[in-house]
Amino acid sequence: MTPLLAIDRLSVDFRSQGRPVSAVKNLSLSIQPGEAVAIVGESGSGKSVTALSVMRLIEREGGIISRGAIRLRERNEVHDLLQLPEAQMRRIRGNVVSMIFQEPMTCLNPVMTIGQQLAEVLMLHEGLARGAAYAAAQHMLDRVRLSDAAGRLKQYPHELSGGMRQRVMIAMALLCRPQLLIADEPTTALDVTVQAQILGLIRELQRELGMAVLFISHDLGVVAEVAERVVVMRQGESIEENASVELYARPQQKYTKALIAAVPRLGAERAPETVPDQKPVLTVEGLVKRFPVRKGPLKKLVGHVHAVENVSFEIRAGETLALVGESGCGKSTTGRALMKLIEPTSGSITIAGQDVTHLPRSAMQTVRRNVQMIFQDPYASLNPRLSALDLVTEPLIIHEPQMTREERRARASALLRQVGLDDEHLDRYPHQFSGGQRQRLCIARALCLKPQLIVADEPVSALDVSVQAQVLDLMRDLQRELGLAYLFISHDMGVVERMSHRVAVMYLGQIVEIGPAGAVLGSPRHPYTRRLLASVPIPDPSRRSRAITLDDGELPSPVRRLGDDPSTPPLVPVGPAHFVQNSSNFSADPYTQGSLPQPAILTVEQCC
Amino acid sequence: MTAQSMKTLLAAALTTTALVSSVGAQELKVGVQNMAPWLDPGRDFSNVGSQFYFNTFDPMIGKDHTKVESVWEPGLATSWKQTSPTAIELKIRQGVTFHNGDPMTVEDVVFSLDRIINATFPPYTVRQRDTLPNMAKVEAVDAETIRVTAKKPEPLFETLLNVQQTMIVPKKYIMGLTGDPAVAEPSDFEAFALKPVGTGPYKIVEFVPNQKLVYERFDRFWGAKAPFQRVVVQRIPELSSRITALKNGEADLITNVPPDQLDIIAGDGKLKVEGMQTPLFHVVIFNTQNPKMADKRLRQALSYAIDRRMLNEALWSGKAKVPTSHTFEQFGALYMPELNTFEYNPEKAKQLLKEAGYDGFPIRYDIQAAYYTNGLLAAQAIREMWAEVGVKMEINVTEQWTGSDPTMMARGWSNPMYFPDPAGSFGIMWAPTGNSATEGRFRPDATYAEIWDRFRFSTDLVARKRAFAELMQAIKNDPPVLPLYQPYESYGLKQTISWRPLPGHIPYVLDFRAGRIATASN
Amino acid sequence: MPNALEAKPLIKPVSMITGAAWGLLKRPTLPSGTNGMVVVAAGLALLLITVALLAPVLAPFDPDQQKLLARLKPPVGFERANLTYLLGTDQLGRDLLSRCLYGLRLTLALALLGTLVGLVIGVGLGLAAGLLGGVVDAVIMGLVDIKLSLPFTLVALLVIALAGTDIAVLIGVLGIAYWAHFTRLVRAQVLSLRELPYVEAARASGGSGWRIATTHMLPNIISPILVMMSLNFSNLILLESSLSFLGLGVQPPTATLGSMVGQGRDYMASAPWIVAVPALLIVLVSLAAMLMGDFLRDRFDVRLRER
Amino acid sequence: MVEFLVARVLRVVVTLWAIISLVFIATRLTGNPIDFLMPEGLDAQSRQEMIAYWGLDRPTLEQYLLFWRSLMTGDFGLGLMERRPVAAIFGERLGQSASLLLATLALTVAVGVPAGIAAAIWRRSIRGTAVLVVAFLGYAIPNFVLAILLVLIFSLSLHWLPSAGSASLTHYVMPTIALSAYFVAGLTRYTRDAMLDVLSQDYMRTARAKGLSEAAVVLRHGLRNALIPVVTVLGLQITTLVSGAVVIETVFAWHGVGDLLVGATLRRDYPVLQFGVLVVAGAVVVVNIAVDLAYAAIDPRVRLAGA
Repeated sequence: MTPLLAIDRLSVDFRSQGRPVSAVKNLSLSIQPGEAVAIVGESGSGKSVTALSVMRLIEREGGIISRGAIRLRERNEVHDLLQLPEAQMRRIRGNVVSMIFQEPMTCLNPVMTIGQQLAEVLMLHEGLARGAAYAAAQHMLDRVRLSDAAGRLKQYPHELSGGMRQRVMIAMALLCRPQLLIADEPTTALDVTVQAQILGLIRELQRELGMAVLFISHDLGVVAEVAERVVVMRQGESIEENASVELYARPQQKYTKALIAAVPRLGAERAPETVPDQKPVLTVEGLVKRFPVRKGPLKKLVGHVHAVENVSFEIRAGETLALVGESGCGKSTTGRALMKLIEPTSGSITIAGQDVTHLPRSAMQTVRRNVQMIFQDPYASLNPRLSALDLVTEPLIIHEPQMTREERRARASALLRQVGLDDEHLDRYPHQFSGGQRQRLCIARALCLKPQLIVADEPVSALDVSVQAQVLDLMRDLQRELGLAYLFISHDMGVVERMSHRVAVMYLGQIVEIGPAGAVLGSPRHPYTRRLLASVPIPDPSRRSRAITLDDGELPSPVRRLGDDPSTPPLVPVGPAHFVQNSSNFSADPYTQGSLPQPAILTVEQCC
Repeated sequence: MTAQSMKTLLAAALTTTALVSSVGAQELKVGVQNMAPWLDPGRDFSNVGSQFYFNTFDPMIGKDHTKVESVWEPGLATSWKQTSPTAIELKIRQGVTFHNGDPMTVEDVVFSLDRIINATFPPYTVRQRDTLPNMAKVEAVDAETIRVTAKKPEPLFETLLNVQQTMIVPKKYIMGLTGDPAVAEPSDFEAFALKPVGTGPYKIVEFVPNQKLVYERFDRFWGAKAPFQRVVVQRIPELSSRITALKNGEADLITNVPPDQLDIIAGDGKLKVEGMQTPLFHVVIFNTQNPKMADKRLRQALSYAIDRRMLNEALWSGKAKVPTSHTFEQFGALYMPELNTFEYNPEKAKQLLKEAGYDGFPIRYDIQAAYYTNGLLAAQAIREMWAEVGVKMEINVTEQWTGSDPTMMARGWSNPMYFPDPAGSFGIMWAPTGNSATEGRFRPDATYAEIWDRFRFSTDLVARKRAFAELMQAIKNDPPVLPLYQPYESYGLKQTISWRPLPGHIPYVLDFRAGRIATASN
Repeated sequence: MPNALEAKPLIKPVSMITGAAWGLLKRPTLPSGTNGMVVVAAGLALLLITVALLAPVLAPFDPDQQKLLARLKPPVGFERANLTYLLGTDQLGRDLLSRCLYGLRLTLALALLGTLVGLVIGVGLGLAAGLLGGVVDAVIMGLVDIKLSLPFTLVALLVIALAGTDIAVLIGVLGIAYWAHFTRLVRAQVLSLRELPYVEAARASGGSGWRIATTHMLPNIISPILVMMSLNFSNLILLESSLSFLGLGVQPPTATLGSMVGQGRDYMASAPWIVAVPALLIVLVSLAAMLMGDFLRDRFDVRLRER
Repeated sequence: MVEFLVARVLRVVVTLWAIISLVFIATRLTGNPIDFLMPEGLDAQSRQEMIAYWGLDRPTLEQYLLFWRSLMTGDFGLGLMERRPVAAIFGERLGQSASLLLATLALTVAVGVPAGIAAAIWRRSIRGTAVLVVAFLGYAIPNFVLAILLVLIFSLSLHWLPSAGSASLTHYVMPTIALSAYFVAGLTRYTRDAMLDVLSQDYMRTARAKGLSEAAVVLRHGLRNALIPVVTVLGLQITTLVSGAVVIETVFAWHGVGDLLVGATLRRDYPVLQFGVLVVAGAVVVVNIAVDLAYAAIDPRVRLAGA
């Protein structure tokens, strides 16, 4: 049978400082009608370049298709897409082949309504009249199970959540019933529960519509959920291709094996054993953080964002407590409040035996020696104008100003070695480091003052899986060596499992379940924890058949009217050191009454 | 944009079909450098306003303006006779109509003169002080006759009843403009200055302060009818634009063309240049009361140091007139070029400076940026000339009148001839009661005042001449002023228009009356 | 191996500082293909500065020295030209070449000093507004509102009326022309930088407000400031000539490019050379300034250097 | 929306109050109007009488309070020079100024936006550079030089266009061009940068992936997004526009507000100046509110909040 799409010895180059750099080398790949094929690889492997080459959009990004052919079968005709004139190509895009992208936040035009953006496709390719196009668009939104499809048509992208936008993207891609859907990391930017919803949706629609899917991902777990065949790419080349069940079971290449090994497997790896009882390094009691919501010319207070609501926990030396939850659940706010980057509304924070809740800025100096922080984005958390030396030793400059530059240099070089970098890196600037190296720099900076506790806010989520593993290993090694305590904030259950002794699950600003990692992840008791865990993709295609029974609901808003404070049911013990919140609070939806629209953002910021 | 202005705009767009229209004999388009902010001959003293009054207003006593010296003619008075050294009686012309249709009566004449002579409205008071301080009262003798009485013997009755400030305005119209129609309130005079009405050959049909003035022929004018149906006077402040407007046919006549630009106009076959040494001096004045300027030898030296012939050659292409004294040809018998009040002598200047012990302190020279043609250039040239004799000058460009500022040292100014007598030029500025003295930069002594009185109020011409020569000697001896030159005022106009400035007028008058302007038949 | 897609995150911190202010800064961006133009501009700027500095050496005459009988001589090559005066003479018989040289020098100095005055005021207030917030911010932004609602010509007129027409006053006037632009820029930058993880990281390390402002913020807003300075510089050159047009510039006989053009404009039809050369110099200077601003940004922006 | 307007108006009132008070005080510190309105000089007694007649002999504070009281009753006083209500003086000129400014704005947008888009799309080709260079030139020439140049070319030499006044549509051509040049240049650059920013956005790729033609991608998806910063910039140009208009109005004998304001400042015509500042600041405010509304209309993400 002729394949629907056949990529034949494709090579794509980019020009970097005058030299061509190949992004895709000699890639061959074919997709049968109705088949789901995945390309897996880390960033820079050329997977996205391949996808954009099929759409012939890569030239716009500066790519040069230097060789090869991409043959697409349309009914009985076979076109070489690389030879097709632009006008013909436009007919194919969005019609025969359509594509969805990674960032649903930025892929929809912010100033056009959903309806306009959908109807446009139908009016273009099917020549529908406006009314008909809108009707068809509404139908398609129903199809992707977006609630209130009619209303959505009039909304703008920013009024929808990430998951809803990705549904819109999918609807947009499917409007003309394409033969092939290219999905480029469609769930990477989404929360895990939403990811599960979207993956389910794609699978289901593929079946219903009988279309082929080219699925592109860095995440073997995600791929396992959808693809029948997997192509592994590395540095622009396809290094291994196989049916997915086969590939996961018997990877041939070392690199593939490494990739598979790097994927956290929930339940596969034993949580690290608990550490012997130590003094608590950090104790948090009833922490509350609310952000005021103001309206009107007089900035009247009308409500609060209840970001953190009555949170209590403690961390002992040498222990890792993971704070997990989806975006907006308050986990990062908790971390920032501990660092006193924001002032807590109430509650108490005790670090190394000292109550720091109301400590003035000046008095925080000594406390800060004991607690340091690592941020999510290693690109943005390093001042681009300071050298590695200055970056790593910045806390020293602040806390030990008497130190000479030579002493600092010696210290910095020791620190760099500790995190696996060399002296030669000392005088480099952040942009000269890779992502993983930068995160190592951040860790070195955090270690600089020999703190007892490090708050790590999504420290690896911006990194490739293989790099993730290295950084996590480093963090664990350092913990063992230095007896560090971590507050590990993450949305990634696999990573959490690998890192933490104990896990706290946050939902709408509250801890709904807390306990030893094995217990919480192995036998979750709170329905939200269960839902979270059920959503985690499993890197084993053979287990894909498990039904995902998630609804298409959205997270409620943490914004509440003045005086309408949420209740915080107590945590009750369900096992050794394992506590769960009364779940009646979860199933009932307490927010329909008290919900407010998102705080009116101060808009129209005047610029020069 | 309002609907109204939109409409205007569209209408304008539709009506303007030809950009470069030819001169219709019916309409004259004039481009001036400045337009007056208001128009009332009685209170106006400025170089800007004086351009416009003669077309719209008449004085009691007329004048043959083609003549340099004063030749009186009947105006709104058909005849007059001095009944005593302090009184004159005038017969008013019958059948004269104001532009608003009111007949001119003796009431109007008395009102017009009285509003200045016995002024209560401050802007008129000003003119009473500088122009008519000797007038005591004006009264109607009968329905056709008025009598003007002076305080002291008045040799200049005719002259003063010819000046712009005594032009005749309608009483009833003015009093009825605002408030009580039976009383002349200040607001009446203010309103009149925006809607002026006179008896002259052109009535003003549109006046946009500071911008535009439209005259229309007044068909019931008592004298020869105006040659143009319409005269549109438009302000075009920028020189390049004004010249371009002329060359482009947007204007038929333009004013204030500096000598350097004459070639551009003269070089165009369709255009020509007319000009005249205007009866006005560009002067340098000193603050004799500023301690730094107190030494009269210093001021003498500064005067001797200026090579006015050179200034004339360089800035006026030799067309301006360098005077020897503060005197104009228009004074007739009182024109005294033989006086040698001001001269160039750098050696003498250096010597005087040495005597005065000038130590090199800088002398501030105030000048307006563009008020006087070539004013700023002259200031810079004078700066060099003073530098030649060792005096340092700092130019201070300012729009502010610094004549009453005690820190003023030297300043560029002008002394126009307001009426053709030394009293109407030198006198206005330098009389013991004139503004130079009252503003405190010029302190004439008792002797000066005595000479002044002899000059001003003698009815004997010879006595007046002698007194004026004495005044000039006093000025030479302790100079508060130095006339630079009589500028050559140039106008650009179409070849087809015959018009030129007349020597009998005060400076800047645009005389478009019958016989004074004509278009060739094309 | 960096390729275009992988290189993308490198630009992330930049795009995070989006916001209108940053957008504004990026304004003078030139396409990468115009590097040649930037080189030309740099050369031009260097040449102009050198010539300006060497004015006393290069100028054949005292720029204020008049020769009233040699007025309005055209440049060499034209009829009536006098070989002594290469570029001819002006309305007072002053050597135009000498006046252009000295005028260029003073113009550059005025624009530079004016820019610096604006920079100091603007950056100071911007930092204060952005870092201190609250009432200080409200008051400063109120001042900015006032500044931006008043036509600058009027402000200049009033200041000159109040303080005189000294060169120092003129520099002040030029300085207050654009301070508000710096203030808004810096404030917007501070506000967006404040949210950046690395600033947050510095705060987490216990860095003081001063240290954060000087170490982490200022260096990162230098390039936008440089770009704005260059824009400002060329704007000030034009502003100086506008003031001269209104008779408010430097006092005669001192020459600046603006005053030469402003006072020579009446001769544009009859003796165009009086205006042509200084006007051309104004165009060149402001062009060079704008292009140089771009060049400087590329040069100093560490992030952009190796891309 | 209502909240937004209320908050805005509150801020505006404070700003206007501050501006007027500043101007009031500044003008009174810079000399007596009589010395500017009567350049021929006055005898001392008359001077006092005139000052009294104009009400300028009263204590400044009294004048200030009186000014506000009459302002409340809608009486803005009489212009000292023209001796008529300032509202009438402005009434005569506002239409003229507004129509010139609107024409300029229209031309600026009509040329600047397409030029900016073209420069963005052609960023890698010589055409894009050419567009920018032309824009730069418009930016770098002092506007009165450009204005006089236009007059000399199109009126003096070619006789195509009238040089002075505002009687017909053809009178608008040169002033509009001369006034626009600077702003076209600015807008071209802003639009280009905004467009470049937009061109690299993900949603543009989405639009292409739908199969839209390049024109549809750029115009339908790109333009509206690019307009967001452009509109802001336009709003900020309004005071600069008024300042620029001063010069243009002089050259083209345009009976506008700019000319009036400069005259009033030069002559210390307090009532005219005060009212004029109020009018301009008010216009700036209105324009800024309009810009914000336009902003909100263009960008649905923007919600008009009381700020």
